[in-house]
Amino acid sequence: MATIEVQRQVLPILANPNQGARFYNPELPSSEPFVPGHRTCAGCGPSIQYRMTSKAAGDNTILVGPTGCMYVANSSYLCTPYNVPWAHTQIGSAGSFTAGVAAAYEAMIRKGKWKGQYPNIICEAGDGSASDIGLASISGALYRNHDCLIICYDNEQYANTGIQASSRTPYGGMTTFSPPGPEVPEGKKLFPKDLARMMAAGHPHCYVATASVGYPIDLMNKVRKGLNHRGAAYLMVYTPCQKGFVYETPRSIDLGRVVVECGLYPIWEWNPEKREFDYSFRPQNIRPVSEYLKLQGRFGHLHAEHIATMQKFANEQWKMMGVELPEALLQAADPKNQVNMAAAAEAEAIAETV
Amino acid sequence: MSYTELTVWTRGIIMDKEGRDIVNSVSASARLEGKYAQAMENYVDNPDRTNAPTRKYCRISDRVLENELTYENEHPNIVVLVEGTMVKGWDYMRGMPPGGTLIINTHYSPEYMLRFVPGVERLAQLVCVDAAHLAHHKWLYYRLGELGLDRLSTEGAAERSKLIAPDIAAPLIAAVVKSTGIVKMETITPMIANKNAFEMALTEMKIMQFNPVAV
Amino acid sequence: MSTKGTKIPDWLTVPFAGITPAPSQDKGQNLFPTGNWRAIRPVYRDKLPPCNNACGTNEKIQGYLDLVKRGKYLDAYALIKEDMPFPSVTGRVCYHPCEQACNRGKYDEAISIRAVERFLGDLGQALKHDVIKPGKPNGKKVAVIGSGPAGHSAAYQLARMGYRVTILEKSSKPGGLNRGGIPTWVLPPHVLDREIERLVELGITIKTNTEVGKDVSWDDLKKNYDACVLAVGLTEPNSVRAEGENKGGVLYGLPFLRDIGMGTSKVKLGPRVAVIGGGNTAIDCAREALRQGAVEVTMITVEANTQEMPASPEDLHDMLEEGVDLWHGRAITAVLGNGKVESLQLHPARFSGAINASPITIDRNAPAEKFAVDNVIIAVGQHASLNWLPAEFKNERGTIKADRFGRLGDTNFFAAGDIAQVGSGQPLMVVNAVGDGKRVAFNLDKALRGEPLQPRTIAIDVIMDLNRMNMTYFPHFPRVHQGMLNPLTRRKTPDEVIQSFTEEQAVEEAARCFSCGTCNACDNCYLVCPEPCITRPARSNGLYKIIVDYCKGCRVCIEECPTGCLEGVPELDFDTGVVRMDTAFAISPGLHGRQAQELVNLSSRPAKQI
Amino acid sequence: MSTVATLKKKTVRINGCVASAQAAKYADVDVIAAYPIRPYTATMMALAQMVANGELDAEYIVADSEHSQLSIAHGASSSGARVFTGSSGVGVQFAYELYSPISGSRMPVQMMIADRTLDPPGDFGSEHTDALSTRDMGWLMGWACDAQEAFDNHLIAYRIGEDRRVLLPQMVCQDGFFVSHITGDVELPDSGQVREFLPPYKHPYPLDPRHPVSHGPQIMPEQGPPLQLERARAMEGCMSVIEEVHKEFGEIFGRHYDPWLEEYKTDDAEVVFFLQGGHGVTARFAIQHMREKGLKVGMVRLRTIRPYPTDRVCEVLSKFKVVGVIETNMGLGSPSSGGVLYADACAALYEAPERPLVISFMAGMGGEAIVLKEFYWMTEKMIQAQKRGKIEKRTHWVGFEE
Repeated sequence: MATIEVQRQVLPILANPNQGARFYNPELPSSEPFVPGHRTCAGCGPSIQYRMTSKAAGDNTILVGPTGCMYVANSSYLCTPYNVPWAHTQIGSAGSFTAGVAAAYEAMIRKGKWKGQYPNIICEAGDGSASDIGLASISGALYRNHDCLIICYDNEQYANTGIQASSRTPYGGMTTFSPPGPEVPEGKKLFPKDLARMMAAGHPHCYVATASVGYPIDLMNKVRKGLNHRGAAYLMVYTPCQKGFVYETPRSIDLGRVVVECGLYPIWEWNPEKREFDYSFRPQNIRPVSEYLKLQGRFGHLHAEHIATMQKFANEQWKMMGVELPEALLQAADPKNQVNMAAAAEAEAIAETV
Repeated sequence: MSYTELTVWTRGIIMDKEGRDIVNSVSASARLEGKYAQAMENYVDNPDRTNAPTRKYCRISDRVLENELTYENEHPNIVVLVEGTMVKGWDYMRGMPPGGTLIINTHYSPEYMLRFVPGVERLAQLVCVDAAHLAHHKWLYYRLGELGLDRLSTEGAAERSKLIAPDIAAPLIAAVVKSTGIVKMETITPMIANKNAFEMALTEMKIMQFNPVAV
Repeated sequence: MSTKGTKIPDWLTVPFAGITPAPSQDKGQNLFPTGNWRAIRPVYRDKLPPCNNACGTNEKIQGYLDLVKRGKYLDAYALIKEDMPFPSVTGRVCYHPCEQACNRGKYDEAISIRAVERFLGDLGQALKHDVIKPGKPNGKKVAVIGSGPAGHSAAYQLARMGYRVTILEKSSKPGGLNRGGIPTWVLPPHVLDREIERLVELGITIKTNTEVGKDVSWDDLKKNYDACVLAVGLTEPNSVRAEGENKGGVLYGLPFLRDIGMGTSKVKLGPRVAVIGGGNTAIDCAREALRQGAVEVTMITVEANTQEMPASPEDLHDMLEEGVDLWHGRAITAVLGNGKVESLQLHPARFSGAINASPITIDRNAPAEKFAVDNVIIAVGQHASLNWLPAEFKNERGTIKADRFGRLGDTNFFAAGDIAQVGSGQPLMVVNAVGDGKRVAFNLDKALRGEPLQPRTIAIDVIMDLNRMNMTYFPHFPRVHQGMLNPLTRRKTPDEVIQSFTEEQAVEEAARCFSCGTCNACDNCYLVCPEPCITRPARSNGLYKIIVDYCKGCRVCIEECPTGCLEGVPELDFDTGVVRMDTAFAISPGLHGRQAQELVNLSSRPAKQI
Repeated sequence: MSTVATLKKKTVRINGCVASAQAAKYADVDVIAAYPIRPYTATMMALAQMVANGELDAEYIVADSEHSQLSIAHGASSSGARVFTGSSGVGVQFAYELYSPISGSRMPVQMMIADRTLDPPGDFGSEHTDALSTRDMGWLMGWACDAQEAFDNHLIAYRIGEDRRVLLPQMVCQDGFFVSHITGDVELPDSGQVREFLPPYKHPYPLDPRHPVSHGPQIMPEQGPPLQLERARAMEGCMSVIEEVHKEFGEIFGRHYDPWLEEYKTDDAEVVFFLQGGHGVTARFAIQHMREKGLKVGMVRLRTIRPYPTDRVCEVLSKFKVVGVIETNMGLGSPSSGGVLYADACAALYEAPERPLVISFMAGMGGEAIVLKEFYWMTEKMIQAQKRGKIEKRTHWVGFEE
């Protein structure tokens, strides 16, 4: 059958901001698909991510926003900050709606109903959508290999609905559905679902990577790699939630670094050609998890043994990354070498609800 | 009949409990004094966001409240700004009947703050109290741990903290009660956790009087 | 028909199916200003980097390092030349107080600023025409007495301001201390000569072999010139007041070096040489002695240890490397020998008070040491010879009495450099002399134009605290070291001991600069803003703007600014920036009616470029 | 390009499912979202083969659930593509969340439904409950009674739904088995006819990077009512469009349908069956036989239930003495404690100057065929009521009563 061939964009990879000892960000695209005037929290991690992502993608882009903060807060009262086409979809429809858009453009371009280069189709799903209710639909989109990028902006909870536990909420994380109390001193008992690895293992033909707002250029480059990849790509981005994590607003980027340096958010890439994980990313330094926890109110209630438990978890991740564990981290995994958080006592005192 | 509306403007998340404590304690004391009273969170604009304006409402009447289900206070007699900068932000004076009171948490004097206030002609008094200072409040974040515990109620869940006004709410409540007499001092005082800041505010608050005109 | 007769009021009109037209890229989403969420406003304010502050002539060091990073060497050279006439010289001889002050020193190793300056200086030397041009002639004549660092600097600045400058130099070659006080293996003569040429290119007349008081009188100066800068320096060596000091074979530091520098030296050193004194001149003498053929050189200092010595640690280290022997806590009390020095008599000694600023107490009861030498070089400071100067302008320390502007009374005579120095008895470093010359030149200009004079400027806000910057952006990087000649061979040669940076080295080292407190257009604030409400017309230092209508005051930009040039100011301190909304929401009456209309017109709008 | 452009007119014997697939092909749909469930599956099988053969150039997506099917359809339609999807029984319910968002964002998605009884039991038979349970979600909805009508309804529905004055999604329904699996003669048109009747789909504000818009932003409570009112207006406003389009369809294809009701032998009828879907076929034969016995019985078949033709129903049904509503759907606890058609019919009749007696028959439940003698039995009940001047009870369970 004679059909029109689909032309696809190729976005250049940005240079490393650390040029020798010099810190100097590469030249960034001038287009601004995400403009100010939205109701996200001051210092909102996800919206930092949204801005970087859309900037990396450019103007020939279509955004899909399943229900979540980036829908409710960004498009409030029929005011929209999106300078590119954006559509809300149901929280469980992240992957499928995106697939629909992708399929539509494949067909319309092929049949001459739309002229131009195939747009970047990006889905911005929260972790609730990506790891819980929309998991199947995203898996479906990845499996079917539509040419699109599905991003999970992972703020480790349902923030929009007022901080509830998701399957991405870390062990010990306090949420309104996992509050601490005398019976449950650690708040959340379960460890988070390893979503990104699940996506890589289950859809080995896709480009899969994890990133953090703490490393903007790395993040933007992974977005571009994902878009340049012919077929589906999945990106998991750590985006601190000021409201739910309870930290000082200026720390949004800082947390993005510290979480990686503490081994709680491994940064890696899945190479679909070689069919292997690339663990080469290394943070500037490696720290004990306590340095990450103490920055956030949601961990304020933790006792020594809980912190040690998290350190064990982090150590496992380091091992997986192939990192030789410093003695300090092994020590930190022993409750004896940890101290209770400031509010551990209050957590119990306060527990009785009025 | 006497009917009073108290609207508290506060910053989402970071000063949510402070605002809530003010309306809760005032309406609770009004009930103790046998009045009909209602305290509620802003709902229209939920979920609230860090630094975003959120409002807490309180209605006190000697008759049963028939407007219990309306979202907002349409004619606030008393307006409290829990964070001073909010004076620049919104028309919080909107709908205020003549003879109203505006209470601001700031280290500045009423004379200075006046320049930012819209619709001053409706005011009977402008009150400035340096609540943050009196309550030794480490602006804007303090003791993240306990703050985390308070955060759990920002969406209108059950109040977790048993303490009412442990922080900057105390001086503000003092200012409200002393400048307006909305409830009796003796009924509200026992509820306040931060007694020290409460007492200090009674003497430290700066009041500026006006002769309001109808608009 | 249930909807028959229904009417949607204008203020509630909504776009078709709630489909909202996208905001325009330039205006942003102008329906919902969030500026009123802000309690603290981020403000850009550059602070003074400690290096600029510490530099004797306040070179804009951070500035030229930043330019070198970008490979803009010429601009960097031009910037340095604003305050420093001969970077090729200071790039070699300066004791770099900037590097001592460098914030990076507290982090890993200080930036090798001097090496970069030398790189730029040499680059400037290679230029056919200098980037600096003389100022528009103002018809005024100025005489500068002395062509040392201070005089050179003053003359240079005056020429740039349009004065007709004449330098009077008593020696046969211009350069003063630069030539006569600094060994050739530190500062090769051709380098200095080139810098002197630059002065001539600026239209400055240099009269050598012209000594004030001998060839020119005080009144001649008054008569023939509108103003005059006295920068004659300290020319006469101090003695140690030891008996027999007048014997043969006794040499003095400055003249020793000066004669070699001027090429008029006749000395022939014996194999064993002692050097008296613990300063930089003493060290130069000791190392020069080796190159003049001495075999064993011993340095004898009153200071009890190396820490006390008023010498630059690097030079001391290099000297010891070259095999000079170092004795402490002794003073020379007599020069023994028959007409010519054969040995020295030494007694234990120490400073009675502050090191180098108090009389020496010698323990003469202690048994004397005898130390056999063929020559002794005495380098214990120098003093001025001012017999030509009207007494009223002399001070008790035998130097010129000038006010804090460097002016002699209300005359148009100004003094700069060692001759007018205040503070400790120590001689000025070259760079301080240059700075002094510069400031005096400016004051002279002001004086002639009848403007108020300025004392040495004091920094408003020097950023010294690393916590005000974000160190996470600066991974540890070792300092780039300059190449050096091998100690064993170099002591025999007149070659330059320290080598220049290559271009790569210079850039690599400049890249280590934190750019303390000064915007260097790294774009980080622009990149991390969540709104985003930080814009820049073009990417350039300090051109960033914050749209206060939208900034929610999260302060991420402040936290993430690597250089610390962003700071938070309470919003209430501003009268401006009032963003008043009718309600807590963006909704103002008719708003969505407008949107609905915009949506209808959408298809007629020009298509967005993609 | 697909071969759709060059199709010649011909008549084929195909069943309802394949007829629907053919219609989708003639509509030259761009995106197809499939997920297997009986009995509609056959439609997607046929389309899969067409795409495989290159007869139709479309993105054929095997979704991971009905919820995803509808989401895909929503996304594709929002981007400006013509989409086709479908389902049956519980599948229709699994996608429930999407029905309101799709009609709310005014996307003319088309969904083919071959009815199937909801669980329990795991019954393949046709019961209209699956589609009817979504009837108030803002979708156009109507039933065909044979393969040809099914084919035609799809084209008609696209044309109506995509009309700028309407922009609403459509459910084109047919009974499982009775239509979906019964073959009949279907006249496939010349593609020229289709082009003339059905212009290419063009949404006014699609997701197009050249004219960026945001679909479905968050609103304030006070902005809800106007948006709901807009949707209600569209639903009502489309009635004139529906009539207009059916008229044009008749002119182009020579098959003339009454958009709302098919009346069979109603001129002199005193009692009529009121039903929708495939059972109309059997009903026609039953009526012929009873007429031979001299009974004045007729049938009124509802072709379009959403928007509900209230005035037409009132005008037509009020001509008769007794109306027997054949439900073929479950409305547990409904006004008639039977099905849901009864309530609509009565509501329509309420304003009539002379109201007929209305009886509701629970027949063909679980997909059981309604056989001739059951029609006779129902007629009997209607005539008794007519004689008595009042009904015995609102709802009869056919086959379980004397």
